[in-house]
Amino acid sequence: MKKFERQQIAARVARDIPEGAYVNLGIGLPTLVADHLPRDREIVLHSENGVLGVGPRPAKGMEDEDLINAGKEPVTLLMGGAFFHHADSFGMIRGRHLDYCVLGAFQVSVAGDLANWHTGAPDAIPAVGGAMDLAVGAKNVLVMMEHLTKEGKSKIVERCSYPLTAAHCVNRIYTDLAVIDVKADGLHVVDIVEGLSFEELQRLSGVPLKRTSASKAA
Amino acid sequence: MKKFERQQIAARVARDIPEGAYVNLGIGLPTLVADHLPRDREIVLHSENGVLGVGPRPAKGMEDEDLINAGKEPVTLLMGGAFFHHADSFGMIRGRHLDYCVLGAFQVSVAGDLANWHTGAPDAIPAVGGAMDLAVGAKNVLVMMEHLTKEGKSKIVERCSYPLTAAHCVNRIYTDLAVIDVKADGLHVVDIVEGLSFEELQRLSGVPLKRTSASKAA
Amino acid sequence: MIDKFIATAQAALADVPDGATVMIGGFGNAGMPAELIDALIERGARGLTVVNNNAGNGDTGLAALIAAKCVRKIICSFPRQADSWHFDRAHRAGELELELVPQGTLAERIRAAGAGIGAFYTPTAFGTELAAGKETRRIGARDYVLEFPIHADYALIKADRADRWGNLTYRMTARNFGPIMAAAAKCTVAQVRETVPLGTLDPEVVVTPGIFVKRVVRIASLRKAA
Amino acid sequence: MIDKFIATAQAALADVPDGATVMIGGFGNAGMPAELIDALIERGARGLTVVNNNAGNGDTGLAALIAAKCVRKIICSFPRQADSWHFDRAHRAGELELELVPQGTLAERIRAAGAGIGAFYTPTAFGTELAAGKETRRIGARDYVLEFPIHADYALIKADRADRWGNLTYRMTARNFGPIMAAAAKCTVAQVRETVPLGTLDPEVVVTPGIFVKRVVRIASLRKAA
Repeated sequence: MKKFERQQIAARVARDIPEGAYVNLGIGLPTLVADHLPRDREIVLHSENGVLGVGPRPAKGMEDEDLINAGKEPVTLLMGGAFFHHADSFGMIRGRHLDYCVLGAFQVSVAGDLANWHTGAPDAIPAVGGAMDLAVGAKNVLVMMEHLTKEGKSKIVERCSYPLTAAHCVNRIYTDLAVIDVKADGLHVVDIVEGLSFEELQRLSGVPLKRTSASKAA
Repeated sequence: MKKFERQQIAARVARDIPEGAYVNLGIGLPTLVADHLPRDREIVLHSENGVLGVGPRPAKGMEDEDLINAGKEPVTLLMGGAFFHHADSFGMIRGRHLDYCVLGAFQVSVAGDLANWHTGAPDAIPAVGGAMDLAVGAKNVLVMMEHLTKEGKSKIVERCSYPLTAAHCVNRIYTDLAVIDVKADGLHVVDIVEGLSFEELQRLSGVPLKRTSASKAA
Repeated sequence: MIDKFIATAQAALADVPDGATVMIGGFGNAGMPAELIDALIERGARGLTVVNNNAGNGDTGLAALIAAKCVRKIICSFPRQADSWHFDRAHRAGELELELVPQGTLAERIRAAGAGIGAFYTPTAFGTELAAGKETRRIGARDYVLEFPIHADYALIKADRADRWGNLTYRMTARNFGPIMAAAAKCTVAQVRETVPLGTLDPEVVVTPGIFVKRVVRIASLRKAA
Repeated sequence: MIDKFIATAQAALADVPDGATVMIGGFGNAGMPAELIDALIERGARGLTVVNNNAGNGDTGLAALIAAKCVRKIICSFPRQADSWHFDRAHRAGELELELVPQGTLAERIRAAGAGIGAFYTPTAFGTELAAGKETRRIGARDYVLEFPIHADYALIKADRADRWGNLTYRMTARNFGPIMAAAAKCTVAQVRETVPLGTLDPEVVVTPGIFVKRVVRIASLRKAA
């Protein structure tokens, strides 16, 4: 078995985003998705600090400190983009106008609960940012994460042990081992990395998975 | 006694509005105030349909149907004006950013309750517009009205018999007979029309009035 | 390629079903999407709930929609006008339900729908008959009334310029309810004076970003004096 | 004549008292009113409650205000950053209270203050520890948390251009919290790159009307690359 690389996971997410979608890419791993969006599809990227139509990183020396994304990295603006203030930006999110958001995660539960903002460690200073708004607001919440922790434990869990970001919000999980849909009746495996059997994925995940007709090696 | 004319009442209101004030003039009688604002004071007029810096009526033939006030009359825009949408406009009102609004009234009670939107007649179709928002929102609510009904009854009353616009909202009343402040301890007469005694005003009003050191013939 | 331009008002409203909730922008003639309303009348959907500041005046626009017996209910702040005879007649005949809402509460309820707010407390109308039966709450030193969002199936608005992504600008006080209605409806249809190539509209100046707009129809109507 | 221009940042903040609630605009460096924060440090008011998206980073700006021991409490969404050491130290030492608010709820609470909303129900944070102890309510098919406005005594924001009435425009994503903070504070102080004669700003393009702004200071700072 050869696990999906980060760029492969990002490319797999990008494949699922259709023409015309309004999409927010969370800080960290999800930002990689931008590089894989097919050039023949117009997809409008939103950043919660008040911009639609986010374009690629500017060339060295062309950065402008007034044009950044939610990760505070310099970006550019595409033709057709627009600026607005923070309340309007989060109105868009909370008001269910975004078709997709892509978020990183510590854990996702079988019920689609998401934990991605706080380890819950007693001395940790928590920081939440826009994660809770995106998790409740986007029409489709896609999660990108490694399937297993460094200790080899599944990040897909019966119940999240970390503090929740939002309950029942995740629609699809993309990991280095599989693509899994979260549905009312449980977790449906869509793709499995080549060389990994459904049974082995089931064993590693430790929560019940369903094999669907669509389940196939990617 | 010679009652104040409508234009005199409007002029009297205008005298009380200081430089730099943000002001909304209600539909009807209050719109007359605009013509009396001293030219040497900069006062910014707001209209609830999304404009600050309302200027005078345009010259005949220069009207633009996209530039109107809340009374749907054509207006102009002063230098320094700005446009915004309806939620922002009423946010300004409700959020207590207007220094003054001037409203017409059917009745004002001794407690400062205002009735100005509905006669309560059983077959009347009511229409409220922005009156309730202005009455609760402006820092100072000024009322312009005739002192007496056509039947000679006082419009300043112990309790409003017409449906309320808002309770405890009126700060000052300008009538064709007097100028009266509404305070926690009752109604204080500021001005009386020439030739009318305090006692006669008291008799006509039918509610307790206080004579203040400032009470004087206008 | 994203292309929200549609050739005709009729095509843009061809799927409005009976019973839909339809927001209609405008305050007086400013921002009134006259040609879209005509197309809605032509479409002939019945039992509509209409959200507008007024309830129609004269014999055109919303008044004509009422006259055509398309409307079951109106949510508005100022129905009664000197020339609101179609509304007056239908309402008095019991054919047309009225929900009267203070103008600022109307605007905020529409805004709340677009912004995903479940309900909010406003000081407006507290202690009046328009708050009768509503939940109230004292917060700090003031009394408030609980109000709920107004969502719509369609919003019909009039803007000034649009690009093919549906970004909109408005013209003076024609802006009024347009931006908040655009965000509150599942399907927002904008009639515009002018369509422009993508990249023409200054991103600082776009008032309604295209995310809120599904369909754009250019109506090269003459601007009339008010 | 209305003239909101003030010569220096120091003069614009000379009356900030101990214990004031101060909103500070900006998201990263975009829209951060650096010179106003410096003037606030110089002013030396203590016991401040600061509202900002973050809790300072590096050794300048809000971090310097914390290092100067002016701040008693911070209301923000994202305090912990790689270089938020001044916040981290003061918070761990128990000198600095933290109210952690999801970013959209922070924005909406600020907006509610400016718009006179008494409280609102948001779906954000329902069922999480950030909603612990808060009132909740099921509305339709969703669960919501009740949230209250954040009012401020001062808002310190950075805009791009201003006229003497205090009308403001912003530059790209430097807009962020500026417009909503301007409306939520009793006294809003804007630092701007450029002041222009009245009538220069297109009325369609003014983002913050002067009604929300008390004082304007021109700071001809160089724009740094991010």
